[in-house]
Amino acid sequence: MADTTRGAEGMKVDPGLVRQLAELLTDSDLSEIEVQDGARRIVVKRTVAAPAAPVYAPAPQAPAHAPAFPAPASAAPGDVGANHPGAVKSPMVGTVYLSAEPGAKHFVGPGDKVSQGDTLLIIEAMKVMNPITAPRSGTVAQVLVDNGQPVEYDQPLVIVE
Amino acid sequence: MADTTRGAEGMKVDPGLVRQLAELLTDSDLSEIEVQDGARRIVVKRTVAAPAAPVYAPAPQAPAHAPAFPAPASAAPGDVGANHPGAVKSPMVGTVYLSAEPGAKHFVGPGDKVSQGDTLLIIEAMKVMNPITAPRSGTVAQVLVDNGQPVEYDQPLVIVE
Amino acid sequence: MTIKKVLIANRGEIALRIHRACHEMGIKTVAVHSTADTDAMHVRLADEAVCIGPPPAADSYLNIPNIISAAEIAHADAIHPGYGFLSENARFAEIVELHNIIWIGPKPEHIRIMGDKVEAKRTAARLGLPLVPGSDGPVESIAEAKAIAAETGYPVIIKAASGGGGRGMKVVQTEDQLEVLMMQAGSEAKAAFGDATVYIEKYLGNPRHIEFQVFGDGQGQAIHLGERDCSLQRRHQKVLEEAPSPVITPEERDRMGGIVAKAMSDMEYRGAGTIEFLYENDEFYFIEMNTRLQVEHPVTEMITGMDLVREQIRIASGETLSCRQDQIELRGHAIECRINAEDPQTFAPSPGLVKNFVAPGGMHVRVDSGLYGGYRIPPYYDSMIAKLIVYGTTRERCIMRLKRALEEFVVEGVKTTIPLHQKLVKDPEFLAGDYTIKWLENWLAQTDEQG
Amino acid sequence: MTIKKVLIANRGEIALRIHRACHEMGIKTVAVHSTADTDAMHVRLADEAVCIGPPPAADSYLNIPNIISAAEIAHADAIHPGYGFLSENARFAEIVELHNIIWIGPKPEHIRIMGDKVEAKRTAARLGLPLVPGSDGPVESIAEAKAIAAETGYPVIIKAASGGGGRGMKVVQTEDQLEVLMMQAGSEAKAAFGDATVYIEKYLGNPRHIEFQVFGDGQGQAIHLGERDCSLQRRHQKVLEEAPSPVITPEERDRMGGIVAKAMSDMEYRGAGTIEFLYENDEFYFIEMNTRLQVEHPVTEMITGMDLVREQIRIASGETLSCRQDQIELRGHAIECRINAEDPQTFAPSPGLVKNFVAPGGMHVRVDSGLYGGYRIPPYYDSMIAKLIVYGTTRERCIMRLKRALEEFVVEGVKTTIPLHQKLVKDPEFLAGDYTIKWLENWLAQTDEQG
Repeated sequence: MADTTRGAEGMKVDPGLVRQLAELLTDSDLSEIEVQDGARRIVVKRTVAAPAAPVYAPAPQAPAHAPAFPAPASAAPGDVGANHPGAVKSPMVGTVYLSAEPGAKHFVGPGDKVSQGDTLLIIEAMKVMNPITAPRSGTVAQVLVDNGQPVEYDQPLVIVE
Repeated sequence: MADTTRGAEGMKVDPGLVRQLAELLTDSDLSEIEVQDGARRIVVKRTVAAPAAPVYAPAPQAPAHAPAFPAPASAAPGDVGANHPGAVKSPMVGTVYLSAEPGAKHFVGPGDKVSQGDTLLIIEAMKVMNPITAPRSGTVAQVLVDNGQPVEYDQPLVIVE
Repeated sequence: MTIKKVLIANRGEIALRIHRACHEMGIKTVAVHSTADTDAMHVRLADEAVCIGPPPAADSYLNIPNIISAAEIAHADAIHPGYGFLSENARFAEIVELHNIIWIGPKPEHIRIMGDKVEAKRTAARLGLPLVPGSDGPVESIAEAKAIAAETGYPVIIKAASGGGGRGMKVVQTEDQLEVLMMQAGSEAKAAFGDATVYIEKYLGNPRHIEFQVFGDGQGQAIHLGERDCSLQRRHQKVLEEAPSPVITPEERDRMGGIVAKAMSDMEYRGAGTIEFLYENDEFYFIEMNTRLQVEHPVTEMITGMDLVREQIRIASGETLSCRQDQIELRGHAIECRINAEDPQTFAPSPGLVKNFVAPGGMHVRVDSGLYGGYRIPPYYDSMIAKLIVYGTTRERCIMRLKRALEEFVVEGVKTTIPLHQKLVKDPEFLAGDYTIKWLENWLAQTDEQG
Repeated sequence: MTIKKVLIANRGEIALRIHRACHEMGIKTVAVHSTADTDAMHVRLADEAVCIGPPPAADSYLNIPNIISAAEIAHADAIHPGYGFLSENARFAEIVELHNIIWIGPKPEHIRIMGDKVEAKRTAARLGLPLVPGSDGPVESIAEAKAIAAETGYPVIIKAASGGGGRGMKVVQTEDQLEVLMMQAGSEAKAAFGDATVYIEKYLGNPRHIEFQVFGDGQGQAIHLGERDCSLQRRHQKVLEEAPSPVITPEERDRMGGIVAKAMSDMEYRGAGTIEFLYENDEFYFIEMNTRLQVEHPVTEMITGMDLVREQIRIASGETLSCRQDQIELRGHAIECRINAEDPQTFAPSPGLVKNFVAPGGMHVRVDSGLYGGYRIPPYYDSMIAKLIVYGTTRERCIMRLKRALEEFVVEGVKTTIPLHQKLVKDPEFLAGDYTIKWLENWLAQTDEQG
């Protein structure tokens, strides 16, 4: 787009850039973007309307969700790890076992190098032991679940970086 | 578009650019865009109505409001004149008479000069004739109601400028 | 005479309630509203709407000329006043009728009689309703006082004839206190009101508030629809009502219901009315009659299946009552919670924007409310924003359903009394039905201390 | 055995319906949901929630291992399957019971029998339910065909034994057409399916869909709760249901109800079921039995006052039926409108963000829906988003109330079938109750032409 010098002829604004920023704003669900380059400055703002995003919230006295899983807060879905790009998530509902048998060494721990296909942990579902393997080679940054902990679908289990 | 030099002669604003930004604002569902180039600056803002203003709308099939008043559209409340600073509004619910008796000359018409306290029209309510008088001196710009028309509270009647 | 178009001279949930009954009868509606209520749900739903004034009720909902003019220009053939505002204004009822508009309410003279405390009691006595026993007038001597107190039984209360606000009032527990307290009351009355005259009544220390719903056709036919227990009150405002009362037996209901129905029949009462009693030690004591629909009428609708607003309109249009006393069968149990836009602890009003409104639904759950997401509750009027009415085959099941409905109820953006109701319906004494008109305020005080 | 915690193996309004019944019985709930339903109302209201899979139902709501695992880790002692999904999956019912979890549904063998068309008809016949009369098997000769047709009466329909989709089907109006049409049907069947075998049935040209609600305790006690008329269908999907049917007399109801209740008693059926009939010229013809709760169960709840989900849970926990046949009284009339997120003309699905949701309220209006303002209807599942159920003392009053409720109903942001219902309830033939299973599609076609 017209990228001209400041001069006697008027303001130099690049509407294409403004549009780009506007799209970015909407896509990213932000409410404001401000860019400045020397004397030039563009600000785009958006009012994030209540009903546009789900604004539902139960009344304060609605029964608090008793968590189905008496798990450490860090393992709650949607919590830390859920959006981590290295998160390995549970493909099923079941109970986690971190080692092959009670008392045995855990399959993996923080800092361990793993290769693609290595077992990270086991999820028991309907009496069947399902090995959960590393989707890629890397290093275990964090194990987000405890031994014996119930997990739901899509819950982050391990972070492999 | 007007592409003039900055100088002593006034503000140099490019209305085309403003329009472009305004359209962009609406298209992109933003609430504000600010662009600046040196000392020149354009801000376009929009009030995003959603939750701030009532967003309720009856289902398309909800019964259309049969207007209580079979009056010309121009006299509907909230329509033209409602926000006019010179609008004289109805202080009561009743029926408008534009002249002292049937067939007589109207109290006022467009272009008439009126003094504060002059009768503009009469509103009949519960068999009582209530003269509506000019709140200030000026010129009648428009009579917004017809003879015999029912009016509700706060409905604009006459514009005195 | 058939009613074709009703002007609803009210606002809020009751205006919507009336609109609904009208549309279910094929009757058109005219909403009248202040400038603050342009966005009200009933205004949007009504067939026509007329703005009648600025926000203050005195200039809009109480503005008789504007309401009458609105009825005339909209060609409404009847006016329903709802409750509050002009509903018990006998003069308004007369003006409506003078304009050849049907008044959906009792005969003006009955509104007038029941609006005058002295006249109301005299009429009630004449019609055979039990009053609070007492001196029926000034008490001159200690001897007379003793005789009266002996007859009504202790405790008694001595009240200043010119009094009010509790001054000059003395509760007498036993006869030996009577002389001293009567003299004190007289002196206090003299000091406060310049008049030492006192009278004596039986003292009701801890009664329930029990009211009977009645209907008359104006020509001598009358029925009762059982009682409502409205004892749960805060500062004389009802908070939660139920029908039937947990303490009234079918025999008591039939006996007292028979008395009130006969009274209405003798009076040739027309339309809906409520006869309010205090109830203590198995005895009823008339306090007043409301000559209008009550806020809590839906609990009676739930247990009788009768639409009371429809019945009002029916009678106003000159029809007979839709059923005889022996066709009325009370079934199950119903409770109404009044949901106010108030802080549930301090009761400070909380008007403003309702960001989200999720009303509970499902079987036997009824919500009467003009709220919707995006509505702004105006600060000018009553704080009641919704009524939650729940029915169950038994009181216990009704309460279980009420609990789950309260769990679901979401009003975002303003504070409401929903949390108060959520707490109340778990209280063991409430669950046992063991409460009086003093109970709720004590409970609130205790809850405050604990909280 | 007392049920303390129920896992709800479903979504949408029926999941919410089950949650409500549980909470009203003091039972905790576990919602299982796909990743697309995290924001669903019943998920938010349930005591616990477990995500069981990605959006496709095959991987979540039909994922038996994940559902069983969820029940185990949440320690649910019972599973309610709702309708659709796994509700009529006998294998799932067995797996649930194998895991010592209470199955809130019929005995698996009954689900299996009624899920097999041939077996279901055989069982129905054995239990004395009237079938569509016909050849009960292949017809070999013209002479045999004529004999059968003479017995059932004309018109008859010839169907290919291996057939489906209308091919090889011929309607025969009179005996003189029989030979030609039977040969044609045989050739078409041969060409289409490689098998010329045909059979003959009485042809029902324009029947109604009438179904009876039944309940059994699994030990030989069984009751019926009257019928529902579900004739208003589009592409075999019910659109509006009512109870009672406008055309069934009390005598017919008692007679047929008695037959179905006895059949359920003989079968030792357990829990809720629905026996569907076609109904033409005052005769019932069994089509199938649904061994689950139906979408339209609320209309039966409204006229009987019985909470059917509660009754299901009661029976599953080993209790008896809550009442005997002679204690069931049908009162008034109820209609259900299914509100779908669809274009009311084209029926194209319209998922997306619900910007505003205003459910109708007031007397005898029930809304079963998980919608709320700000909810996003996912595109993966059924388009039904709400059920509006209205009760009235008579059919006419029920319809008047339904009309006003539909006027109030606001769903902003997506298209819905509310306008279709608004139009439908004004149609003179609907008002007269004069419709069959073919009526709605004709009406839609006509409305389209006019529109």
